[in-house]
Amino acid sequence: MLELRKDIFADERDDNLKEIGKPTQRQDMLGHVTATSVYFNDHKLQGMLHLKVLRSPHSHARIRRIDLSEAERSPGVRRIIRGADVPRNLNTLLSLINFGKDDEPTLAVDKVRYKGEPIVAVVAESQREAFEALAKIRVDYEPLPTVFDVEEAMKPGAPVINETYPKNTFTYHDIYDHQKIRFGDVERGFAAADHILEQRYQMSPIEHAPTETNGSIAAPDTNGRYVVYTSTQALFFSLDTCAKILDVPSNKLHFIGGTVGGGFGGKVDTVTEPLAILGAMLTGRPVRYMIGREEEMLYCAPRGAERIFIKDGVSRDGRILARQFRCLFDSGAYTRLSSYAVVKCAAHLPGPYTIPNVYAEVYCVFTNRVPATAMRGFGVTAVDFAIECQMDKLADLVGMDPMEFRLVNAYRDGDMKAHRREAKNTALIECVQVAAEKAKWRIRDDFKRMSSLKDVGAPRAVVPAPAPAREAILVSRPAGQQRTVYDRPAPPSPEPIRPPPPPPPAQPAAAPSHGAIRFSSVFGGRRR
Amino acid sequence: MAKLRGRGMSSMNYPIGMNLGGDPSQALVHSNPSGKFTVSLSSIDLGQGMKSVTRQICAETLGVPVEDVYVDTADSDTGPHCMGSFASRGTHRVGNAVMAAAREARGVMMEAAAEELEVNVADLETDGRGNIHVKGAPHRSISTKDVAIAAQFRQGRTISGRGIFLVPLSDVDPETGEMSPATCYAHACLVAEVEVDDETGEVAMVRMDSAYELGRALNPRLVEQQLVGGAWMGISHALYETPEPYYPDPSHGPRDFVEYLMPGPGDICPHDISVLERPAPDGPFGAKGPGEMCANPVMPAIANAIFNAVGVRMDELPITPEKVLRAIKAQGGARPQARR
Amino acid sequence: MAKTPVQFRHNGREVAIFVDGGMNLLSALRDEIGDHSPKFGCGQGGCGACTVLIDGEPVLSCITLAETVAGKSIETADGLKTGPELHPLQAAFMDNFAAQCGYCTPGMLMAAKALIDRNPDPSRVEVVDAISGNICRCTGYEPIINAVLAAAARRGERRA
Amino acid sequence: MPVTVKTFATPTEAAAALSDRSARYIGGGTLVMRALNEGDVSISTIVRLEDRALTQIRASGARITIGAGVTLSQILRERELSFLHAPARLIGGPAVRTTATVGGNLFAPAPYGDLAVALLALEATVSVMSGYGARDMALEEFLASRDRSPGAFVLSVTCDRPSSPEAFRFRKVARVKPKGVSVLSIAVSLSAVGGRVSGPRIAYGAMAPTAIRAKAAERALEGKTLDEAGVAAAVAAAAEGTSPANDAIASAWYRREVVGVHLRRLLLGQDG
Repeated sequence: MLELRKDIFADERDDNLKEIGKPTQRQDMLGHVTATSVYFNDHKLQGMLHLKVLRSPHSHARIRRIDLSEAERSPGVRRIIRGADVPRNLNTLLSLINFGKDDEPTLAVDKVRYKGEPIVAVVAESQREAFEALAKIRVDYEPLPTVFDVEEAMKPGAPVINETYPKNTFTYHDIYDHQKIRFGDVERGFAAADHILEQRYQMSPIEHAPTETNGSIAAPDTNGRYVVYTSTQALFFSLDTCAKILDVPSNKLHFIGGTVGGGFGGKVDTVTEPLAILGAMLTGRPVRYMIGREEEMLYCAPRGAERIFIKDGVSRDGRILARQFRCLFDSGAYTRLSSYAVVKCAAHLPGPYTIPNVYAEVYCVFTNRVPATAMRGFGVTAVDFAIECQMDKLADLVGMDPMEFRLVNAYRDGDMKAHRREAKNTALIECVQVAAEKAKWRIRDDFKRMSSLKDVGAPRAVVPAPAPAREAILVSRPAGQQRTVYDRPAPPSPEPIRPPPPPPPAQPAAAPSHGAIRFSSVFGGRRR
Repeated sequence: MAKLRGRGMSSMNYPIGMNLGGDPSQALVHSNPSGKFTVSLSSIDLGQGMKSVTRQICAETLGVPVEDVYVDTADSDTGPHCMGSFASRGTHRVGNAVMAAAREARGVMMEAAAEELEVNVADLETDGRGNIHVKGAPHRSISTKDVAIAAQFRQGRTISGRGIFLVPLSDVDPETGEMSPATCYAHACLVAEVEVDDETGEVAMVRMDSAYELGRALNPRLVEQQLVGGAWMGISHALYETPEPYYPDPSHGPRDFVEYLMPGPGDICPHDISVLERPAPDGPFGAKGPGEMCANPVMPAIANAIFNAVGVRMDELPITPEKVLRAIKAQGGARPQARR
Repeated sequence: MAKTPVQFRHNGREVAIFVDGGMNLLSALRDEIGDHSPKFGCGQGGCGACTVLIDGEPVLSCITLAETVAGKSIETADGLKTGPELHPLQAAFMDNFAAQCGYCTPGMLMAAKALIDRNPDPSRVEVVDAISGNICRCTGYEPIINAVLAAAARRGERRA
Repeated sequence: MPVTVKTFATPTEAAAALSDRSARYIGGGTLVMRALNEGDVSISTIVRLEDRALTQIRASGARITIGAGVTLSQILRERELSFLHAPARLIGGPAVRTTATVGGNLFAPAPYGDLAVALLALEATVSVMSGYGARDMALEEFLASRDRSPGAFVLSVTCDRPSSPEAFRFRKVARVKPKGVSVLSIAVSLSAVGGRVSGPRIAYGAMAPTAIRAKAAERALEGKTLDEAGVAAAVAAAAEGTSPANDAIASAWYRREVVGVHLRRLLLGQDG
């Protein structure tokens, strides 16, 4: 049941509009209930071929030899595609917005870095014949040591997974292995705190599981173009990715989509389109590449796992004085979009609360698992889980009601956030008040009277004095070793678990902050 | 054997649009000769209602009934560039682009109407039912159909408009992380009540109450779809889902919808939702976007409710019966906390 | 490849097609008949997007051997409307906003039809069981359950 | 090689065709069709048997024989088989139950095969057809040997109807409601003489590669009363002799940990 609380923020709205705010029926609903909405797979083309890929059975292995001789003679096979057939067989999705280095092949050539990585594609008259040909491909692997835990992957001497990033971490601003947030001085905050709470949180990967699997149909079109029916969530993003990988002008490709059977972030990666188009180019026939459900579940990018360490300093009266983060994003074997999620995560810290001292380091870490990608709440979901569990523990620690504890620390209009921008248009306080009322959760009257618009600014609006030059340390504690200190924080452990990063090189004044994440237009060429 | 109930809550915000901006979307709006409008986009509708919400934004801006607008999505030959459907950017970014295009088209439509009625454009207004008339003189009126015909065949005008919306890209300071990540944020607070079986570790949802602030709710039914479906996904993320049940050990991954656990229609619980609307200064009619953040508050609220019920902290997702049972045993039994 | 002739009723119409050995009913309907209303969601019998009715009973067309339907009567979501008139289930799904991406909807409708054809006045529990083999990733099921109950009620009124 | 479908009228012909290693017997199709869809190229021949006997249910006194081709929805329509309604209703959704057969369920790998669990507790016998002809064997023996005898298929299952509803109990523990695969399932058939349990038969699903009997728990329950104290010994022995797997649904540890809890609740008639 949903109710609109028109009484709140009423003076900020004009509710007398003719179409806006009306419960109008969806434009696509009739199509849905009559089963006439057209999804990519509902396009039937004459002489359509079927594409299936051979996937690696190993999580990490060198490819010594690929023998296709028997498969090529298999009935119904029209073409077998190898990495060498892909014009530009190395890409990273965000190269379109000039962020990160090309690190992922369309088809693996010398090495496989996760179980299920595509190595060879078979294009055949029927799915059955494609499957039969796949079964006849012989690949000689040399298994390599694997690493599946983010902290193991970051240790010196860990197996190098993705040679583009030899330290198994993505590179930020050309110099750092993580994204920083520095706001105030957490050590000062911890020193002033009555309680310190240091905790570890973990989210496992999550599969998007849309009812329609990823897929596309590519066909030669009139006048030398190719038409592509696709399940993509981002039409031009996929089109430009294909134009780059296939090294063709973007106007040679005509992408049609727009009605998609659920995505949730899992249909951005453009994994089927390049091979379907290449298949159509090499055979001159329409080619369908639809991911099977088992493939989608096991070998298509999930929401990546995250491990999060939080250390908080809180005063007896329930004010959070300092909050320190160490977040490790499990990107799997390739970057995909995790590098972006890391920066979004950093921007989100320390959550919707006003805390004078914040310190964070957020890492994109490579492991030998299926590459991770975007999903609903990308970069925020796991850290919000960690922060809100932590908030509940802190409330418990200081003996406050969890609702009231949040209200005390909630950000309001005019507060300064850790990324050094003023908070505007906030409404956390009102949401807490309404939820409490709705759930008949009793909070005291003075908390009911609080407002996102009242008692704002003043000390909460300034950027606090920075910390003296030292790296604060947050020890990564193994699971089950959660720590609470009731007096003063323990001194930082002598050995930082990561070597301190080198100082940033001097920059010419004119240049933009080096490697700052810089989006050219999606059509823009690469700058580096 | 005991089944113990507990309540927990969480509150949070969520940034609207791609982090740091730099994610443009374009829209084209044009009228056919009888005053029916088409919105051309390359934006994707994957169920969230992109076609429907942009249709309402276009109709409102033009001042015509929603039935007179049709949204055509996702053809790279006819739809101008859009960054894509992700990062809760559809309503905010694409909505703004459609609004800009519709505004331009409306300008031409009003000029054409002014010429037909031989009045000053400034004196005209739309009635939202397909007519344009002189302010204060409803009888001096012309239908949008007649305006379109006149514009097309007599005046030689094209009733059309182009729109783009771009939040300029922000830099990120490598040393401090100073940046401008987003222009507006949605907000939420959710209370979850659960029942925990202290002998099996099974957690059952009892009910949820929530408040979401989403800027203007452009269409309350679409907002409800997102919030109800999103909360279901939140329960699923909290208690069921993962392709790696023994993470970081990658073995035993689910292969199908039977092994990949998600709540069934028999696992859902009542959910009462309040929607608050604090308009975003730069949102289309103040809208933000509910698409992503709706699942997030459920996970910690459930974890906190489990603590309230049996006194164990669940710091790892998903919270399986095994994890709950191990924690209860490690604690030497359930320790119910103060009832809320 | 050896083809086998199969004749059956498709939404009330006699049809005859040739199928490959081992072809499933979903492919037969989509590729040979051209009825795209049943959807491929898994090919494993796990999602229900391909649900059709055979002689009134719900089945998963992706795990049904095409040649076993010879002489039988098959209903798909494509045949739900009578002329321009929506089936009460379709109308109720619209009223209740019971679809988002729409991909599971054809299967949901057929699973629900199998129920209310047999049981005109189902309880909520019976509705939940009827759609329990159909995955929806968007709606959280609640609007779908409400839609099926509403459709049954509406039909009841019609009869009364 | 394309797939060929061969349809036969008699078990003997079907059995002969199944001597080909690339041939598979198809019942309802839930296992074989899925394998084909997923690209299992080891199957090139599908063997179908169209024999009316396969879909018949024959009752004589307490003895009841169920054709292997009887579907789960058929079971649910059959009042004679009300004792099997609980397990049948908890398998798949309605569309799966329309096609899934009794015979097929006996071949389903753990954690599937809940009907086999029920039949095992009822000490059912199965009529198994192979190249050597048809022979009857105890279900327990069949389950133990089924993976070693390719080409064999089931013609029918026979068991005694329980004397009363209390004499046969079934519980399926699943994460997803109302339809989910088993964390584990338990079937108990017992008779009580003067309030004391006699000759209890307890079967588990998902506690071993196939459905198994819980012999230790059975012994511990013999002669006891059905109350907290009476079932305590059986509950304590519940996990004895089991070898559950770690899978996507639950870990072996968890299954062992809770099997006793669910056995106790089943024996005491508690829900949840």
